[in-house]
Amino acid sequence: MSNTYSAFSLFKQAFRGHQGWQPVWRNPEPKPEYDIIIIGGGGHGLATAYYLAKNHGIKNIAVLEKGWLGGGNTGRNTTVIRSNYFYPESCALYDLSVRLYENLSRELNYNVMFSQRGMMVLIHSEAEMEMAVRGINAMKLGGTDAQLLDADGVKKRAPILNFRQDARFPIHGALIQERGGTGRHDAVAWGYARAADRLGVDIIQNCEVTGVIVEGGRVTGVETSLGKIRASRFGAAIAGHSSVLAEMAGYDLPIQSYALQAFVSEPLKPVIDVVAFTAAYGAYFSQSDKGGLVMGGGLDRVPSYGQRGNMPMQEAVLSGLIEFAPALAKVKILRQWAGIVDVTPDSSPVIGPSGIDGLYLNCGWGTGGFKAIPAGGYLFAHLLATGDHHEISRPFDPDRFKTARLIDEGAASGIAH
Amino acid sequence: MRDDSTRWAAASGYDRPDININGLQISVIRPWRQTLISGPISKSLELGYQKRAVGWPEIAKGKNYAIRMRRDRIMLINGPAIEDGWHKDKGLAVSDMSDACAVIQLEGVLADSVLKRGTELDIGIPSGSVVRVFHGFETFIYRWQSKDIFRLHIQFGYLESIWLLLQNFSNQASAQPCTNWR
Amino acid sequence: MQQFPCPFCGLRDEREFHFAGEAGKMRPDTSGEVTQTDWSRYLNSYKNREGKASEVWVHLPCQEYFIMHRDTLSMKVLGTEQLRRQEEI
Amino acid sequence: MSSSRLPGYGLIDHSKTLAFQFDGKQFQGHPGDTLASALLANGVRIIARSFKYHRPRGVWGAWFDDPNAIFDVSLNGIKIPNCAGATTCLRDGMRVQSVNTFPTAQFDVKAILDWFSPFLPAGFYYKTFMWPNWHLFEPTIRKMAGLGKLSEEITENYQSDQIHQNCDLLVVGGGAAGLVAASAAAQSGQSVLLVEDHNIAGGGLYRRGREIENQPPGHWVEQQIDAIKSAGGQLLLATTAFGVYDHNLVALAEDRGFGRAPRLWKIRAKRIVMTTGAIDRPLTFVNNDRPGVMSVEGALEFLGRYGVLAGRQIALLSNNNRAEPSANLLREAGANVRVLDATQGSPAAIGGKILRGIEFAAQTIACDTILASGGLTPVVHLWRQAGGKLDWDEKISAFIPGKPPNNMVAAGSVNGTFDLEEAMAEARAAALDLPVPRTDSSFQVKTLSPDRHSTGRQWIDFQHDVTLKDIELAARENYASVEHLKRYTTLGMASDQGKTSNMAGLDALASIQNRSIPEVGTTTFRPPFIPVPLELYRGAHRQQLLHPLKRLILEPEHRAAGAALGEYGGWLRPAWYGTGSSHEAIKQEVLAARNNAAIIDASPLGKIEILGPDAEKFVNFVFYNTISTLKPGHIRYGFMLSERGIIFDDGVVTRIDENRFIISCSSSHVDSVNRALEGWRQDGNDPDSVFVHDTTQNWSTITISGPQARKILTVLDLGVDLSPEAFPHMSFRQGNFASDPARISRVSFTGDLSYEISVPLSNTSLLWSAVISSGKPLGAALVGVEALAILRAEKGYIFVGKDTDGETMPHDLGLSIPRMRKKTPFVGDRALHTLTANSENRRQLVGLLIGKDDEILTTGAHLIENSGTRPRSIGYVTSSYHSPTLGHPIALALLEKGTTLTGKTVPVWNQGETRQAKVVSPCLFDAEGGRLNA
Repeated sequence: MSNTYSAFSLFKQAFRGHQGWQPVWRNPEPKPEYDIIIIGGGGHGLATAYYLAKNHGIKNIAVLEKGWLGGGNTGRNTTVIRSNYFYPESCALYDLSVRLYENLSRELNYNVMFSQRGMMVLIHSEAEMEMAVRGINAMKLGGTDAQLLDADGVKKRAPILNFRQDARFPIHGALIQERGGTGRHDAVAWGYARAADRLGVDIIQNCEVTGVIVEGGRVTGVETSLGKIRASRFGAAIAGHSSVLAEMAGYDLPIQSYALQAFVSEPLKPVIDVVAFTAAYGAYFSQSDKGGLVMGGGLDRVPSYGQRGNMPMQEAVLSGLIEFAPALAKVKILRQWAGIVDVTPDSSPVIGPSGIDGLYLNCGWGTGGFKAIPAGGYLFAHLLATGDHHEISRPFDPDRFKTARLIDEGAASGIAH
Repeated sequence: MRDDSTRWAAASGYDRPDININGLQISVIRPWRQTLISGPISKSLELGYQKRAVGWPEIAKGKNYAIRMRRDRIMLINGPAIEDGWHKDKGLAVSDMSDACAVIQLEGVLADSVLKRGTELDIGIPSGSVVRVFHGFETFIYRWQSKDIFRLHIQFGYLESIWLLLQNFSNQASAQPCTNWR
Repeated sequence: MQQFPCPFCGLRDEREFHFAGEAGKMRPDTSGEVTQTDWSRYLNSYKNREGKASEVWVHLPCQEYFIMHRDTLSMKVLGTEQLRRQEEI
Repeated sequence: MSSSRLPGYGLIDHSKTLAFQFDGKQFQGHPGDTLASALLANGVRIIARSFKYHRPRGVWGAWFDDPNAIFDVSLNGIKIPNCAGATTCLRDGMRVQSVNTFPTAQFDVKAILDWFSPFLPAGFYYKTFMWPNWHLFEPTIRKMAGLGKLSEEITENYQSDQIHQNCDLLVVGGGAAGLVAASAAAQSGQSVLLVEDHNIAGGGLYRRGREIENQPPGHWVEQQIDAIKSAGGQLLLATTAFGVYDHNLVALAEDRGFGRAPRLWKIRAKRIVMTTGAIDRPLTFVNNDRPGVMSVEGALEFLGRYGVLAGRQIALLSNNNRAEPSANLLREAGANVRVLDATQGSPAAIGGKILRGIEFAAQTIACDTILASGGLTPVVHLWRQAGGKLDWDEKISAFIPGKPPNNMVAAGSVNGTFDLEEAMAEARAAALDLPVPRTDSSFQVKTLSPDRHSTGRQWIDFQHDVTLKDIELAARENYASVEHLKRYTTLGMASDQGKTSNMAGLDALASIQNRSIPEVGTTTFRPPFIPVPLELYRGAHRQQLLHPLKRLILEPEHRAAGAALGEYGGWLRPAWYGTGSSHEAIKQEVLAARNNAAIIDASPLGKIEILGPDAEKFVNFVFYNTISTLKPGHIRYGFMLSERGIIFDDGVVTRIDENRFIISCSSSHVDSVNRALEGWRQDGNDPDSVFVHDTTQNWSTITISGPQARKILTVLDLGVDLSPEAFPHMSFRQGNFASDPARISRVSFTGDLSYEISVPLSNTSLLWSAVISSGKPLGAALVGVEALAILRAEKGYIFVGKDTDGETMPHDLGLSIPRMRKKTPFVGDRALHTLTANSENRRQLVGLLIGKDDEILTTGAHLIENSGTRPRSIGYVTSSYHSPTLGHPIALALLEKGTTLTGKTVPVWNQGETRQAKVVSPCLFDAEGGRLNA
């Protein structure tokens, strides 16, 4: 029913005043029952539905979204895609994601604008250099790409950065993952939604889950703002609001919610052609195709569900960013926003059973959910379809908190003495 | 290996000229003793021969006085010599901290405006204690002798940095009011 | 920039405070046997309430640990409680 | 030339001229002009090009609602990109350049893109550029996109100022309502701050041109200001409230002039009165983007404030009853104005770069200017940011403030109250916290939806080239939510942040979907209300004040001794001494330390005192090691763990007496250890029986280590018996130095006989010179942190965080006795017995040896196992040096099952290169401890 996208179809439609474009997705009424219901119409939920239909042949699926699809963290991040992780488990997970992203536009027939411009992690001291070498080796052994740049190499890639000797943190070099970069966040949600819809998935917007129906220790349905809907399996992919569902259904989660802020500047002619991240200054930025600088940093200090963000972190991130790239001082901010991210004790995601039969979880992505959308969907679909982990998602099962086999990417980087 | 000695201006320690700008005077002062006492406040005050430990915006008076640090802690400024350690009879813990903090005095009508650049300080918001984060530094800030003399204590290690900050703030404060201000 | 009320110092800039965990969580008594589940729950489980929440905070400059009730969505502070008994001021 | 200056009009100073350049041409303006008003006064109509199609653009609005006039401006060598022309004040000598044009806005070669616009509808890029991949097309597209050019030069002294202020009442907006509110509040005794974004208060008064309370606006405004000030109120001009944050914090940006960074005011107000006014809403009609089409209110503002008449032959197209009074004002100024009721026909602008007329109700009307108004849109941005609700006012067809957020009230035009008397009555009530009277407005609007059957293009977002057809396309493709619409078409994401386009866009979507505007809803209003430079947020958080370092009291002495300084754990410390090669200097320091003695400034070491009757129990609980058996005068090395059992800090505990301990934690962990200790003290202990005093900065510590250490100390005459029997390793004595107390700990981080002498800061300099004069004859050397790192590595001593990671537990370092035997609870105890803690595959600390003359191993190289299809990491090198003492390379590593591999060879892998190393004990120096205990 839907058009195939190409330069040719765009050309053809131009002569028809673009009257012939079909809806990218339907607005179906919810059926009383599905095989699988995905709660959450963000990137992870939509990707899960897509892979369930495509890889596992399950078509009787609904995605329930309380607002507009892609309106949560999928549409509120800084669009960075990378797999520069330390632990082999993480490398495997995020590299699967990068590989899926590499072919995603063609697979979905929707341009998600994955731009592999490189992801650069700056090194500002000898101590950081040692940790970077540890990281590069871990990445290479873990099967992903990484290279070390010296200060001159960094200067070639990003002359806008602060190479002055009086910089608070001088630049020694960088770790760069060339396959990393950015994507168009909304397009990822829309592309998956369109592709899933074409495979028969019901995407139901403005449908808020208000209750979980548990019968005989098993989740059999959900109460929603559009009525009761049943299914034999449920997958929850609701990021920062995971704990709200957990309270409804009655299971524990190792999650705390925080606002993560981002900023975009007025559009500028090209300034930087790589994603530049610096831990010392606590900030990173890249430039969007429209020309705006997309900037971010750490979590707000106060746990919250307020999708606003607050000044202390703005001051911390932006003052670090200017010291990192002083020419940016005069650049103006156009918008600032925040997403609510779900942070686990080890900063690694949770994929696995909820503890209540029939309900599975995909959450805990913290600050890094966008880059993991294809892998998160792919692996979660596997779990929902088969009831078993894909080998890549096994280490991310919530049972790791009991066995204490954490995948602590935050602590892996250690602390300088 | 990187040598940062030229990237950081040589430290001046206590030996530095005052900041004097538009009637604002900022100087380092050297009380001869600062004593930290933890435990029941009435006992602590008794030990230091003080009636009260000031909070915000109270005004500390005289050469020797006490400032309130927290629910169960005061600091005596120029108090009597008291033996370090646990005072069993009174249930008090005592540590001499005479050298731990540098003390900076800010005087003049602009002093309030300098302080407001580093913290949300207002006489309308009283506080039981004088401890306060000032532009990221943990400090004690209180009024002394009059309503526009302020004292600020800071860990000695941060004296260089906070001085740089106060210079910066003094320049900003004395540049005000600008034409937009009516 | 929020303002939180330290039970001793009064209203202060949020940057003077540090979130120290959810209220009501007890450390299991490790002088006896503690199951893996109980220990894991102690370390890892959060209510993470959207809306009214009770949390332990510390006012960094005065190091007072206290319980703060607040709304995690509206950011309204609903009240504080001292962790320790009332005492002469 | 259609727009022109009118002598005698406006608030500008006609007597002085200012010269400026636009796109290479010279022009003149007057003080009080903005770039937009000056260009209009010079009859310049085309001042920009649109983002996508490079259509010519003229000035649309006179203030922050203008989406078109965006310039790169330079003055006196300072270049600022993307300055909003309607809000940037003109200065003499400014060079103004249109953005994203080549060569000029007037003649832009990329205008040819407009011919391809049929192929470039909203979101066209989602449908193409997929093969072979996006990154191939991206560079071309990125060069085409973007507006201003950022100069890479760093502007020195471009520094924002930041200040806090508290007040009872903040009034946002200095129009008539704001002035009245501020003066009423000030007179009632409230502390008041009124903030106004123009540099002259009065708001919309100047554009209505009439008297207020029988006075000219300027007089009346001055009177109000006097009243406010004499009642103790304050007024901030040229300052915009751009953000409302939690707990009534309002952020203001004070414009301090071109080239100077603004000042950030963080205002904490008990109450806030919003008198933010209203802006004109554009009309959607064919070719409404043509230069010469302006907002009615904009034209009146240019007239009243800047003395610029927008045109001579004006068609005023409007759907409301303000049209005639507005037209009269323009007529008085000499324009020929024809008022057209926009609801009575489908208008279309005629002309290209030059506007020639308007087609309306089947007739063609010649004009050089079209002024358009689709009603007034209250400026509710800050209200929404604060969490206030909006109500739809059908009568004026606009959103007005509804249920208020905490402590906020709206008055005047922002409420839809456009009549002056009523607005001022509202303001007075709002100021005094009385119920705000609401009256029926005389303002009348006829509802008007875009004509979807017209054939020409109708612009919704002027800067981003979003047309009605684009919105129709988005709706057709089911990007039906208002957020999808915004993101798909980029509507409202231009640099005016949708101030102009938002309502027109909602209106268009509503009419396409056959819904009402309130049903469609609004997008979120976010800070900043106007674009503000990043610098605004920075203030003094710059250079050395960004993560400032702590400085040693001995720094002058270290510098005098030729120290190289480095950043270690938040302190600036001597890295090594001497000016030659660092490598050689460090080697000599190590050798001197081993052969004679090292003198080290170890002042940053933590000194946290635990006092009280429960101190013993407390320290025993927070330490992994058993401390309860420690006798006064003795010292024990130990770990503090996290509750996950991970090593958080290592250090020594000294028991001074029954009720007093000193924890000497790592220098970088003092604050975190102190906080953790306070946490445990207040949670689960009697807080009256144990106290934590961080005395770190009261004391300096000088370490004297090496075979000659005792002799050096003897000379210092500290009043302590130094004989090994009287003062053995791991013991503590209190002595005297310069008649003040001195604390002497016999502990070692080098593996040699060592003493740490701590004295109050004020005695440090004296002690330092005494130690040097007694040490120098004995061959002692000043030793920096780098040599110390080697000394401790030779001995196999760790740095927490370098030689341990986020998984390391004490038993991984071979210290497993408390884990097995300690009976009383301690922090992290249970975590040492999980499946993972009990695993046989844990990474353990080992030493590594390679050939005597080999290059040292790279720190960060991994140890690997070549069993599977590809090498697997089984650990990594954490420290690696050439040992001057041993004359060969040494390394420490964390290695899976490391202790079972002692004597074996493991491959060491670094970025593709493999070497071999032998696993040995981490301790390679004086394993028996003879030197330590000497």
